[in-house]
Formats: sequence, structure tokens, C-alpha cells
Amino acid sequence: MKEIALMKGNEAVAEAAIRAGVDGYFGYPITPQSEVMEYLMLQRPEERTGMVVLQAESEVASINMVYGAAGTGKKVMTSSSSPGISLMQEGISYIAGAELPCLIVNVVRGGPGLGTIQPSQADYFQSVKGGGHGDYRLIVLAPASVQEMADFVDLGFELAFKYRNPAMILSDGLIGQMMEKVELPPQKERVKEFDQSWVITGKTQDRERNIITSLNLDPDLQYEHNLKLQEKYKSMEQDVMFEKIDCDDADYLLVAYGSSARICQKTVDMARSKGKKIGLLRPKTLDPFPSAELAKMSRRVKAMMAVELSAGQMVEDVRLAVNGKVPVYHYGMVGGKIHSPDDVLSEVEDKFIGGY
Amino acid sequence: MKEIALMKGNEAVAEAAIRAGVDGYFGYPITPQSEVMEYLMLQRPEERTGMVVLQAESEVASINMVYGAAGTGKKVMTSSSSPGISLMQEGISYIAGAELPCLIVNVVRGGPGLGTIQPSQADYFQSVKGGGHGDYRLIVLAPASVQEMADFVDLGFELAFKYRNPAMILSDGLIGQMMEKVELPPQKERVKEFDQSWVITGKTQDRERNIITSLNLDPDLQYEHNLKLQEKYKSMEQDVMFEKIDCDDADYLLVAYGSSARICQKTVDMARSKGKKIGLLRPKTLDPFPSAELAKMSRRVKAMMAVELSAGQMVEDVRLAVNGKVPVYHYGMVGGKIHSPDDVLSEVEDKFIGGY
Amino acid sequence: MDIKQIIKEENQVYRRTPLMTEATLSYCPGCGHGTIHRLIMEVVEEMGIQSDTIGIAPVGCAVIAYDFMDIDMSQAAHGRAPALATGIKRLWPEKYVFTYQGDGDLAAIGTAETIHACNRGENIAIFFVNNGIYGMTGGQMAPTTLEGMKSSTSPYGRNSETMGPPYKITEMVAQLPGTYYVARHAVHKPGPVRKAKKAIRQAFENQKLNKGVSLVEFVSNCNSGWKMTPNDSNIWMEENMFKFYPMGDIKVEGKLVNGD
Amino acid sequence: MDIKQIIKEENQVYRRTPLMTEATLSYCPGCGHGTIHRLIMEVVEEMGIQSDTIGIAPVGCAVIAYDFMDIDMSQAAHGRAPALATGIKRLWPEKYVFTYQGDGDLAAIGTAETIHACNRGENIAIFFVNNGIYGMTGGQMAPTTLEGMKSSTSPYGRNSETMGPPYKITEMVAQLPGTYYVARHAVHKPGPVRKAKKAIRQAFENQKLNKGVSLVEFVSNCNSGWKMTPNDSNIWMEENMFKFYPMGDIKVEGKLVNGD
Amino acid sequence: MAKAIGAIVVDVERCKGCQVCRVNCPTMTIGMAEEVNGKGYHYAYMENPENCTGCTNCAVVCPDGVITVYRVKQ
Amino acid sequence: MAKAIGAIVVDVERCKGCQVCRVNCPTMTIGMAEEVNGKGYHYAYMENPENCTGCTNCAVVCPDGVITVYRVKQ
Amino acid sequence: MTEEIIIAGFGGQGVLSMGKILAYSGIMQEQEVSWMPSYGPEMRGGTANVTVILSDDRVSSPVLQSFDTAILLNQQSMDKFESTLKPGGLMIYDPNGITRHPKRDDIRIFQVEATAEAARMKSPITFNMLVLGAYIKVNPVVDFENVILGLKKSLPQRHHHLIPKNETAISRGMEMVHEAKRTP
Amino acid sequence: MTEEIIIAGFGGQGVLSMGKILAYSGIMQEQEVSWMPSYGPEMRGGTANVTVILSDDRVSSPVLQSFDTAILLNQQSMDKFESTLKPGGLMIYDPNGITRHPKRDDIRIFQVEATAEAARMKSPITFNMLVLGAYIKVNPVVDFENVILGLKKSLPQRHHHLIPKNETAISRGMEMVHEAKRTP
Ligand SMILES: Cc1ncc(C[n+]2csc(CCOP(=O)(O)OP(=O)(O)O)c2C)c(N)n1
Ligand SMILES: Cc1ncc(C[n+]2csc(CCOP(=O)(O)OP(=O)(O)O)c2C)c(N)n1
Ligand code: SF4
Ligand code: SF4
Ligand code: SF4
Ligand code: SF4
Repeated sequence: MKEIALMKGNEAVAEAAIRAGVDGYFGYPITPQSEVMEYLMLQRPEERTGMVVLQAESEVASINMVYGAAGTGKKVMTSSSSPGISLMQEGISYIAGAELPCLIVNVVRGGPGLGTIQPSQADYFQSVKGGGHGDYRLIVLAPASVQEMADFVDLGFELAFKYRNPAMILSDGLIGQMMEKVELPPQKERVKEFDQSWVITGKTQDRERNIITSLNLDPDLQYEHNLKLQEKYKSMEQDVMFEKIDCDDADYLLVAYGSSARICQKTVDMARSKGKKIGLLRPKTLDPFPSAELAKMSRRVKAMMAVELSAGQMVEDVRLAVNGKVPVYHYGMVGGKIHSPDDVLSEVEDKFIGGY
Repeated sequence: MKEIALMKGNEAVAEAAIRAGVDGYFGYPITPQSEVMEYLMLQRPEERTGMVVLQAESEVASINMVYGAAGTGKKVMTSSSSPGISLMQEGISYIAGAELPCLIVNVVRGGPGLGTIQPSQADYFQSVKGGGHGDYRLIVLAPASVQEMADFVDLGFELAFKYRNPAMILSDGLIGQMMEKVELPPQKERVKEFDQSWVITGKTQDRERNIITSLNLDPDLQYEHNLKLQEKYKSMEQDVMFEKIDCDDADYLLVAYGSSARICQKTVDMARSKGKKIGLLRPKTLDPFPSAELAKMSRRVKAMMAVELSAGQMVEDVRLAVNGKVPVYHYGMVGGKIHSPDDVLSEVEDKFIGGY
Repeated sequence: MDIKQIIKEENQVYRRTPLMTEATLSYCPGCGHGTIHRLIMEVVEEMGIQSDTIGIAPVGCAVIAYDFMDIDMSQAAHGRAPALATGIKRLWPEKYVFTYQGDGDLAAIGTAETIHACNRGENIAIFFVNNGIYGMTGGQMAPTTLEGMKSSTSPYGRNSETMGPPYKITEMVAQLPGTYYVARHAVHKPGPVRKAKKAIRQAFENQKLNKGVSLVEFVSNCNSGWKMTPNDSNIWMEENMFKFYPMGDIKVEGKLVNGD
Repeated sequence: MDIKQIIKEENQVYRRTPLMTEATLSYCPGCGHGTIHRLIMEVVEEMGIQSDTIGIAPVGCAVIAYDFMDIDMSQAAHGRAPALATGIKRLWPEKYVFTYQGDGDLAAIGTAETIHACNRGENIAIFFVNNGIYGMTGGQMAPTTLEGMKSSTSPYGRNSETMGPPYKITEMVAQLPGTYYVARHAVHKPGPVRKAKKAIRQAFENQKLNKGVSLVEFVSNCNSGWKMTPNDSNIWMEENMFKFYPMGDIKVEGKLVNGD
Repeated sequence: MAKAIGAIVVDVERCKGCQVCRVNCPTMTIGMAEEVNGKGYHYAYMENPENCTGCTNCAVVCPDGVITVYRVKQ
Repeated sequence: MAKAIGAIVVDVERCKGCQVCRVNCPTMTIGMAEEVNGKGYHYAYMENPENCTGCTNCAVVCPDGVITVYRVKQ
Repeated sequence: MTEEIIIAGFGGQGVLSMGKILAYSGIMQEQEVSWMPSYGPEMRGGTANVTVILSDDRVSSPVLQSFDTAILLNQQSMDKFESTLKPGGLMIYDPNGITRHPKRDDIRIFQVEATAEAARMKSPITFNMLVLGAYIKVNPVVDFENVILGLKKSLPQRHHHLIPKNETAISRGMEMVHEAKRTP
Repeated sequence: MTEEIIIAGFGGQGVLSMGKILAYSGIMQEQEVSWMPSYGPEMRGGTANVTVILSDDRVSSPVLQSFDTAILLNQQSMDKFESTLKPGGLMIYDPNGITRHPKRDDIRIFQVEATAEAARMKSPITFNMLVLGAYIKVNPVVDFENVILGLKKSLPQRHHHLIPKNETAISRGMEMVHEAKRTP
């Protein structure tokens, strides 16, 4: 039987984490995502599944608790919002360098600095280009509904373990704070057996000691390590995910993820009802990015527009994918303000005007 | 009379800081840039100019000391290397959001994580796309010599105050650790008069109180603030700086900054001596990026190659500038290894082969 | 006597200091933040140092303290106010510099900055509002939350076994040679308010001596976070918080005050 | 007696524990890090807990401790070893978890993580090597550098006025209810080495009790940073460091040891 | 019945009705109004004006600083 | 002259010549070799083998753990 | 069918939970729903609003600029949201405290004196249920039974004893609601 | 004229400071110079090397793969850098401790017994000056006077009393250097 609930996106992440058999959550309060830890604490997860939930002294501490715990092969995660995620950048770079699986949830708010607590998508660059130092990449998932907030927890861990790489759910205050109907996944068992080829659970007689590190004092080794990472990142492309809405006959294409995609969905409906052939491509994975699909689409549509709650970040990846084939416009709001479907529609009519 | 010295890049930064009349330096040791603070401490700058030099308890503390002090209108700076700069990302986003001038020096080493202490250019994205949260930009200067390490200190402050924006010198272990002949600038006086329109030096009767903040609880205000920031960033483009070497008759163009540009310079010489018409465009400012110039060049050359000590970061900005007009290749080393001029040359011969 | 005859300019014995701005305080009804703000501004007014005072607002309910205090101020990143204050004071040693911080700010994320500013003996004042909770973000557990106390992240009460016991950072920094004056006060009643103000004055006066940090902790209420009426919260505070966080001087003129 | 008759398997009274790997230590000649490594591994060997022990290497000279200790280990970010240890121990409460940290790592950048792990009473061991300097990065001043001591960032000697006085974090965390055992030792002479080993053993044994943090500080030399020969540095250490950082137990079975 | 020598003026629109002044008034001068102000708060007022001694206790504890106090010197 | 009841074996190639063992030997058994090992260090050796009591002091203080100690039970 | 609703008022009026019950009611009749609140410290003592969407199809944008229904419970909300109603849309408001009444003549306007009634019932917490009743009377997008089911779902177990009281209030609201008289 | 030099040896042999004096000497005769060391903890007790470039033109790449001159002071350096000399290039080495002598026949090879001489002079710290003397004798890219000026510049004032001693060592190195005998 389906288990249906009405939940906030943040609560869905928390409930899904318990059900995914997550072993540990380490976090620090920050609006608009504090409900994640609050919900967990209320659920007594140590009784429900034995999951550990700990309020750390800071985001720096939480990401490093995750770093430590991830080395043992267990499923561990943290969540925060923009300023807190910035504080985690060193730790994230370490985790990526050490090739550890874990899940980081960023419920983005408007920046820069303390900014506002209203929704934003201006941490795209930080997430996909690497806010930390060095040539690393995250797996970045962009939920556009409360359902996906729940579903991407399990998916995030699956990909994180598949590639031994940190995964991030890049959400925002809108998806985090809104409630929707959500079908809850069944309870998974917490994993009891660990892949002894790399985890640090105590060296036994039958294997060599395992070491978790991102350091190679010898630059040749670090070079090799980086090449290996780059190959891994390339291989991640096989897991690219996106949704196409009304694309088959579209003359013009909107590209949007997360909350902006939801807004654009309505814009597409409105435009279609006016007889305008607009489609929407919604990346579900931002890293890997659906560049190949966009390149393909660029042979068919007349122009594209990236719509995002930022001054123009994802649009660069759209342009890189399209490589000059068709014009790529950008439309966005900055600093925590949200565009309405009508705003997007009038921009669409303005920019794509030649087509109608 | 010219004052000539043989110095490490790191020492040149320190000496130039004293001579630029910098008021405060706050830092934390990390290889390969610890000489900056060591040189300063040895110089007794409190006696030479009254400059304050303080070893902080961490990079988080240093960037926040800079944040505080920058609000008073004085010239303040810090320096670090990759992992330390990652820790500063929250602070940098605050400083950018609060529109404060200051100088941050990043002597990049190989990542990700603890990585290696050898030179790298893999923090390009972090510097120009915003390693911190929100839609902010830094002024990013890329010195390619010890002379520029010295010169860009003053230049960095000039631009930082012009735009009330943090400036970054993006260097690397190679430029930081090498010694070259450097012509030292004359000693500047430390500034005694402060622009009372924004600094926090104590509210006097003749003016309203000043407030340094990056917060706007009202999203409309934060929106306006962000629009203003975006306009400012656009206006910064007037200060784009680059150097063109052997570009006039070039069929093929290398694009490289900092240490890679030095290496490419030799590659160009080697190629030219073989009769191959290669040129080099060296951005001195990475943000603003010489996109317009590259777009112009793309009408003349047959192909471009971005050469950088990374898996491919600046190359994206080259591609965005060129927008598909000509092929743009990438050549780079990862994880702290350095390509030699010969390495680049053989890549050039390989990729640009059609031309010869 | 007729009220009209009493309410005359020359009979005025108390008015809000003009160093508090006209803006309505953003705090919940009955919250001690407002009183502490006002006391600080009264001291700045009385000492006549408005033009030499620089304040640092934290991340927390007091995040926009600069809207209420008519002095130059900088907002800080969460926990980093002592670092900002260090940067400012080092470059402007003749100014009065203070931070205003909550318990989450000062004793959780800002622990390192607090301790090292205190250890270096920065010549600043730290005003530390301990309401046992994270007010701003909706009542989560703070390092200072009492054992058994409920919060949104300890909904069944703080369990010291798993969450650690409440942390008395004030007593800890008093041990450092860099602190010159450390005291704990409250502002829920007239008597305590008057004492608290003296402590604030002391903290400012000390900056003339250049002898290190003056830290004044205010045990205060958060009726929203505690889910009580203001007066109930003040009573609860006296009965519970004061036991664990006793009032009074902890360090005076660089010397620890022993006994009680 | 003929040496050949003495050097026989059955007469062996001391050999390097096989839990130290074959790799040559990366430390400078005479550096105490090596001895401390070995003592920890001897204890793990003697307790027979190799398969249940997880170590955390810091950022500092001991950054590649995992190359020398034949146990599962994780390298940590600078200062964050107690956070890593917390993450691990919370999920694997039955394992022995220890951190190995220098003074820059533990008492500067890692202050908050150290204090909060100690305050929460994580059931871990912290081995803290205090050599009064940042060895790895070339001899910069550490929080523990003595007054007047020269380092590459205090080339004219540490000036407590501007740089703050040396910071005794060990005494500070001993005050926290979350620490169960706190002691200070050295490894420059046979007697101290034997005592230090007992302390390490204690720290491991304590993890069976689940009563909180065991922290053992080792005052050690950094002859490279101090620019002395190994033996001179050990003498200098006894004469200078030990005065400020006295040897012995500070907290035993959760109780502070008073007097000396 | 006491003879008033003091009086308070409450800035009604800024009062948040928290009642901290009321319980801290030693002479029980203060009451809370039946009506609400523009923000919906039952504001403080001198319920028993004759009691007021002008001691300023209410004013110093008022978190919002909305009380001005007058006292005649005798 | 003492009768040796102990002996040490130094792993010459791993010895760093720090001399910590030498000064901590209560019987002055240890000296430093004239020659250097492969890393250029003057390594430790039993200069006065007849003195060694096998007390293990040298071995427990050797930072590089390069000394093995033997003692005959008497 | 898609119904796009804005509910706005003071923080303490139960605006968010009314929206939540409505959303749950939608779920009870197999609809797709979304509930998008205003959030953050600006709500402290200030205003609160929530956008609720009930639809037979997948809900697209949870953020809207215009609405089918506006339920407005104080003057600020009236000022802010009157203009956002679609032509032909529905407004329900409590006239208590309202000094500037709605002006639009291209919408349907209803009043419910919920403040007064809640006071009369000596049960201020039922205020929002009175309003909810008014709404489902005028626009029966959700059935009464499903509202009660939604109510049960959204109340924690320990508050279930309050359900009868709330049920009464909803019915009362359904009775009380009336078309607003136009002031010309 | 551009001279690209690699100097390599043990950490304690004064490799870096020798390079620095050479670079300073170049500056004294108005040349452009660069000095690029290996750095980091791998140097602890290990090997050190520095690339020095002297040029009449702006120096392009400080990182090189091949050199005009290699000054090699231990076996590891010999193994690593022999092959990096350009054809016709110059190698100077101290045969002390060298077990595998250079094999190339397309370069010029000189020896200087600097270790032995420094021991004879009971002045180990002059080791690198002996080598420097050898180099400027075989390839006089910098004048003797400019080397002395460079030496002055690179030594801190308090060490200036050591200059005569170093001067002597440089001269001695100039005398001592000799072409290596080829072992067939
Ligand atoms: C880096 C970062 N982490 C978390 C937050 C969210 N945050 C805002 S205020 C606050 C805590 C406030 O509590 P406290 O310092 O006790 O002050 P109060 O609000 O109780 O006055 C937190 C965690 C933030 N803004 N930045
Ligand atoms: C974030 C960050 N900051 C700074 C450094 C550079 N760093 C490496 S080790 C170290 C300090 C080492 O000192 P200590 O902890 O005392 O250990 P020791 O080397 O003396 O054993 C520093 C500052 C770093 N790697 N990462
Ligand atoms: S939330 Fe608490 S601390 Fe914040 S203003 Fe309200 S009562 Fe005061
Ligand atoms: S630098 Fe100091 S601490 Fe590091 S290995 Fe050498 S002597 Fe030991
Ligand atoms: S203590 Fe060890 S490393 Fe040092 S000299 Fe003795 S044997 Fe060699
Ligand atoms: S075993 Fe004892 S007596 Fe023998 S060499 Fe070692 S320290 Fe000296």
C-alpha cells in the first residue's frame, strides 16, 4: 500500500533519510532548512532505525563529522543552507579528494553574505564548478518537488556509493518550505556489511590496512590520482537525468531546474494555451549536466532561454553545450526574489518574439 | 633611483604591501605562501610604517578580521593557499555582499583536499565563479612574474577601492616560490583620511551612522542590492587587462595566465623558431575576463588553446567568449604537476597540426 | 498632585536614550535583547563616546542591532564577531569596540574566535546574551541549553549523554590571562538592570586601560523559544538558569573572584 | 659474555612493535613524533585491538602517520580530527578511536572542534603533541609557543602583548565535564617514555568505560623548528617547556587532580 | 491612599504588551489596557496613577524602552 | 670492567644519528660511528659493548625505533 | 479542475494551518496539492500568507501572481492581495479591522464575521475554521467530509479531541458567510 | 644570451643559496634572472634543486625540461638530470660519492673535488662556493667581480665578514676545476 503524506520538502528529506537506512546525520541549524534536523530529532530515529542524529557546533564540524564517518562505509549526510555550505567547502574538497560517498543537502537562500532567507538558485556555480579548491566534482541533483526531495535522498546515496563521490541535493527555500503530497518509500534496512576494500573499520588479519586520505606529497601520485578522478567524473555522465516537457514540437526551449522549472512549467502551459510552441528541458542532474541532449536540441529549436533564480549561472553550461548553434538567453531574479510564471512568460514573449 | 631586489614572489607581495601603505595583514601559515607573513614579521612593519601584522588562529578568523577591519576604510589584506582559501569562502561572500575593499592573495597548490603543495591553477573556478554562495564577483588578478606579484598589490587595492569590492591575487606555488629581479615601488604613506560616506570609524555629529552589512531581511531590498552589484560587476569590465604576445600575425592562439603563461611564452618562442605562427594572449585580469578581445581574435585565428594547470577551467570562459566561432582546445596538468614548454609545444603541434 | 503637573520637562527622570533609534525593535514582546541594547547605548551616551564607538552585530536575533543603535556598526558572520572586533581594534586602538553575541554565536560556531580573542587579550568588550537557545532560527538547542530543557532540536529535553552538557564558556574564558573583566548579569528586574549597566560601563571604561577583554554575560529569556509568557520566562529563568549560571563578578581587574 | 650469545631470539627484550610499518619515518632526526607513534602502536599491540582501532591523522608533521601505523586510519582536515573522530565513534561505538594532533592543529584552527568534542564527552582518545611550534610548515608560532620564544613568525620572540600569551588548552578542557582523563607527559627519556605509555594505555582502556574523552598531551621537541640539535632541544624543553607545561595527571577518573 | 509624586508616559504604539513593567512596578501602578494598539497589543498604562512614585523601575526593565518617567522633587 | 649481559642491534640504515639513545644509555655503551649510512647519518653502535646491561633505555627513547635489545637472564 | 488560493493575515490567525487542512482535504479526494508559505523572521509578529493549490493534474508553479480565491484576514493582506485576484475570482474576508474595503467589481466578494463569532464562541482558536467553513460553502472545491478527514490528518493525535469543536466551527462558518454589500 | 642552469644535490649542500648568488650576480651585470627551487617537505633530509636562468632578454618559462648547464652534487641528481642537458651542454660535478659517472658524449663534462677540498680547508660551508668558482671558470657567464657583488647582496649584513673566505673558495674552485676523464 502506498504511504502518502503531506510534507514540507525539508521534512521529506528527513523522513526519506530514515527510510533510506541512513546511519548518521550531522548538522547545524540554519533557515530555511532547520526542519530537517528538527524533524529527525522529533522522530527519535535512534529508536526507529538506530540512526544517529547529532547537532554539531558548526557547519565546519558537521562536514568533518561526515568526512570521518563516511570513511567507515556507512551512509552519512548533512544539510545546510548557503552560508553554511560555504563554510563546508574545505571539507567537501577533502571528501571529494578522498573519494568518499556521502550526501549534502543545500537548501539555497539569497546571497551573497548573510543575504536573505528567501529562495535562490545562486549557488549553482558553487555546486557544479567547485566552491572548494582543486579539480573535483560533485554529483548534483536538483529536485523540483517535495516528492523528489524524498526520492533523491536514496538516489543520491546510490550514486554516491556507485562512484565513491559526495552527492549534493541542490534545493532551495521554496522546495524546502513548501508542502506537497509525497509518496513515502518503504523502510530500507541499514547496511550491516561493508566493502572491506576501502573502509576504515579496523584492520583485520585478512586484509591490508585501509587509509582515507586526499594527500599525496609526491606530485606524480597526486597527478595520477587526479587523472583517475577526471576519468571517474567523465564516467558519471552515463547517469545524467533530465525531464523533457512539451519538447517534441517546440520551436523554443526553456531550460530550468528545481523551483524555476516548476515555475516554467506553468509558463509553458500559458504559452501553449496562446499557441506558442515552447518546451521545457529540466535537468534533474546538474552534474552531470545534460549537455549532449542540449546540443542535440540545439539542432532543432530556434533559441533557448535559461531561467534561474540567479544573475546567470546555469546559462553558461547551456551556452557551453550549445556552442553558438542557437542564441541562448538568460532570465533570472536575484537576491531571493522569485519570478512568477507570468514574469517568465513576458520575457519569453519579449526574447522569442521573432518566432511569433 | 630604481630599487632592485632579488626576491621570491611571496616576499615581493609582503614588501609591496608595506610599501603600498597597507594598514593590516591577518593571516595563518600554509605552504607555499608562509613566507608572506614571515617576511612581514621579520621586517617589523609596525616600525617601518605602523602596519599591523597578526597571526590569526585560522583562516576563518583571518578573513573575518579582514572583514571587520575593511569596514573602517583602511587597507587590509590576507594571504593563504587553496585549503585555507576554501575555508574563507563564507567570509569572502560576506565581504563581497557588504561591498568592502580588501586584498586576498591565493598562492594555489594542487588539490583537491590536502592534495600537494606543488603549484596548480585549479582554483580558477573558485575565484571567478564564486566559491562562496550567492551572485558575487571578485576582482581577480593573475600575476605572471615576481614583478607583478609586487605590482598587483597596489593595483589590487586601487581596483578594490574603486569598486568597493574584494580583489584577489590568484597566484600559485611557482610564482610564489621563485625569485626574480623586481623593481620595488616607492613607499606610499598610509592613508589618514577616510571616506566618511561609508566607513565605520565612529558616528560623528555631522553624519548619519554607517552600517556595514550584507543582510537585507526584505527580499525587495536584497533584490535591489543584487541588481546594483550586478551593475557594478558589469562596469568593472572597463578595467580588463591582458597582454598580447606575437598575436598580430598569429594563426593559432594560446590563452594562458600566470605561471602557465610564462611557460607558454617559451612555447611560442620555440614554435616561432620553427616557423609556426603562434600567439599568446595572457589575461592579467581573470575577472573581468578579456572576453571581448577573445571574441575579436576569434574572427582572425584558426583555433585557440587554453593552457592551464588544471583539468579545464579557464577554457570554459574562452569557449564562452568565442561562442563556437573557432575550435577551442584545452591542455593542462592536474594535481600539482607542471607542464614544460616542450609539453605544450608538442600539444600545439598535435592539435594545431592541420595548420602546418 | 495632578499628573499634568508631574509630567513636565523638568521633572523627567527617565527617558529612552536618544542613542536608541526610532525604529521599533524587532524582538518578541518581553525579550531581554531590547533592554541590553538600551543599556549599552545609555553607557555610550553617558560616556560621550558615540563618535568613538564601533559595534559588531552578530548572526542571531540581534542581527540587525544596527537598526536600533545609533552608532557605526558592522554586521558579522555567524560566530566571527570577535575576529571582526580584533581586526578593527588593532587598526583603531583608540576606539571603543564591542561585540554583541548570542550563545549560539559565541559559544558554538564562534568558540575558536571567542577563545583566541580572549587569549590574545584584545582590548575589546564582548556582550554575551545567553538565552539558552537559538532564538533567531526557531528555538534550537544551544551550547548553553540546560540539561533536560526542551528545544526544537531536543524536543524531548537536552540529554547530556548524547548531546553533551551545557557549556559555561564564560567561566572558561575567565581563566585566560587575556581577560581582564568577566561578569554575569541579568536584566529581568530593576535591580539586576542597574547592576548590569554598571558592568557594561566597566567594560567600556576598561578599554581605556588596554588590559584585555571585558566580557559581560547576560542570562536572558527567550519566551518564544521557551514557549512561555515573558513574565513566566523570567521566573523560570531565575529558578533554573541562575542556578547553573550564577550572577556576579567572575574576574575583576584581571583576578578571578573566588567563592560566591 | 660473548655478544653472539646474547643476541639470540630467546634473549630479546625489546623490538619495534610489528604494528609500526616498515616505512622510514618522515620525521627529522630526534623528533619525538616517532616515539609517540611507536608507544601508541605498542599499546594497540598489547591490548590486541588492531582490528578494532581507527586512528585519525592530522594536518601537521604527522600528516602521514598512516604510513607508519599499521592500522586503519583517516587523514583529517587541519584542526578537524575531533570532528572526524566524533563522526566515526558515534557510528561505531564499539571501536577504539583516537586522534593524533599537533598544537597548531588542536589548539589554533581546531579549538572549537577540540572543545566541543571534549564538552560532549565523546568517548575517544586524543593524543596531543605539543612542540610549541608549527613544525610542518616551517616553524611558525603556535598557540603554545612560549613567551619570548623565536619562531619564523615571531622572529624576535613571542610578544604576549601583541601575539597573546601561550595557551594551555589541556588545563582548559580538563575543566569540562566531558573529559574523563587528562594528563601531560613527555618522551625524551626512558622514565617519561614508560609513564607516557601507561597514559596511552589508560586512554585506550577508558574507551571501554564510555565515560568521555581521554586527552594525553605530550610536550615534545621540534629540533628543526627550534633550530637545535635533538639533545639540546630535549634539554631546552626540560628547562623551559616543562616549567610552563608541567608533567603529570591533570584529571583522573573524571576528577581534577589538585596540587602537585 | 498614596499621593502621586511620579508619573509615567507609555509610548502606546511601541508597547508590545509584554507586562514586564507591570510586575516590576513596586506600587502596582501599571495595568494593561482593554483595547489594543495598532499592532494588536494590549498596552501598558497607569491603572493606579496615584501610586506612582517615579521610581523608574518600570522604565529600566521595559525591553522596548517605551516608558518615560517623571518625578517631582520634594 | 663490567661483564656484558646485554646487547643492542641497531638497524643501521634506519638510524638517523640523532644521539638520543647515546645520552640516555646509563652505561655509556653507545657511540656514534665515524662512517655514515646511506642517508648520510653517523649511526649509533655499541662503542663499549661490555657495558651494556640490556636495560632497553636506549630502545624506548629511540624516535625511529631502530634498536633491538637482548639481555641474558641471570 | 485547478483552484489557486491565497490565504493571508496576521501571524497568529492560523493562516498556515488552515492552508494545511485545505491541502490535506484535497489529498483526501485524490487531488494534487501544493502549500507554499511565506516564511522567515519577517513573520515574527507580522503577516503570514500561504498559497494553496488544489488540482486534478500535477501542480506546476507553486508560486503564483494571480489567484482564483483570496482569503484575506487583515488590512495589510487586503491591500496587498485584492489586485491579484483573477477576474471572476472569489474573495472572502473578515470585515473586522478592515477600514478600506475591496473596490473591485469584477470579482465575487463574501464576508464572514469570524473574529466576532470566535469571540462569541469564546474560542479564538476556532477562528480559522470559521473562515474555512465560509470558503467551502461558497466554493465547494472540497467536500465537508474530506475537510474533516484532512483535519484529522493534519492534527497530531494528542489534539484529536479538538476535532468536534472544529467541526462545529466549520459548519458555523458555512452558515455565516454572506455576500458583501457593495459600497458604491 | 640565455643560460639555463640546473643545480641539484642534497638539502644541506647550499644548492639554493649558490643559485641565489648566481642570480644576484646576473642582476649585477644588468641581466634578467629567475631562480626556481624545488620546495616542500619532500626536501626534508632529501634532495634539493634549483633552476637558474640568466638572460639578456626577459625570461620566459622558469620551468624547463632541458638545460645548458647542470651542476650535480650527488648520485640522485646525476641520475635525474644527466639526460636533461642539451646536446653541447655543460656538466659540472663533484665525483665524491658518485658511483655511476656520466655517460653522455655529446656534452662537456667537468669535475671539481669540492667536498674533499672543503674538508681540507676545514670549512664545509664553502663547499658551494668552490663549485660556483668551478662553474664561472668553465663558463664565464658572470664576471668574478659581479659574483662577489652578488654574494654581498645575498648575504645578510651580519654575515659579511664571511665574504673574504667565500672569495677565496671561489678562486680555489676556479683553479681546481678540470675536465673529466672519460671512462670508455
Ligand atoms: C554559517 C551560519 N550558520 C547558521 C546560521 C543560522 N543562524 C542564524 S542565527 C543562529 C543562532 C542564533 O542563536 P544565538 O546566537 O543564541 O542568538 P539568539 O538568536 O538566541 O539571540 C543560527 C544558527 C547562519 N546564519 N550562518
Ligand atoms: C586549512 C589549512 N590551513 C593551514 C594549513 C597549513 N598547515 C599544515 S600543518 C600546519 C601546522 C602544523 O603544526 P602543528 O599542528 O603544531 O603540528 P606539527 O607540524 O608541529 O607536528 C599548518 C598551519 C593547512 N594544511 N590547511
Ligand atoms: S526569539 Fe527569543 S531571543 Fe529572539 S527576539 Fe524573540 S524572545 Fe528574543
Ligand atoms: S619539523 Fe619538528 S615536529 Fe616536524 S618532524 Fe621535524 S622536528 Fe619533528
Ligand atoms: S636514537 Fe635511534 S635514530 Fe637516534 S641515533 Fe640512536 S639509534 Fe639512531
Ligand atoms: S640497553 Fe641499556 S645499557 Fe644497553 S645500550 Fe641500551 S641503554 Fe645502554
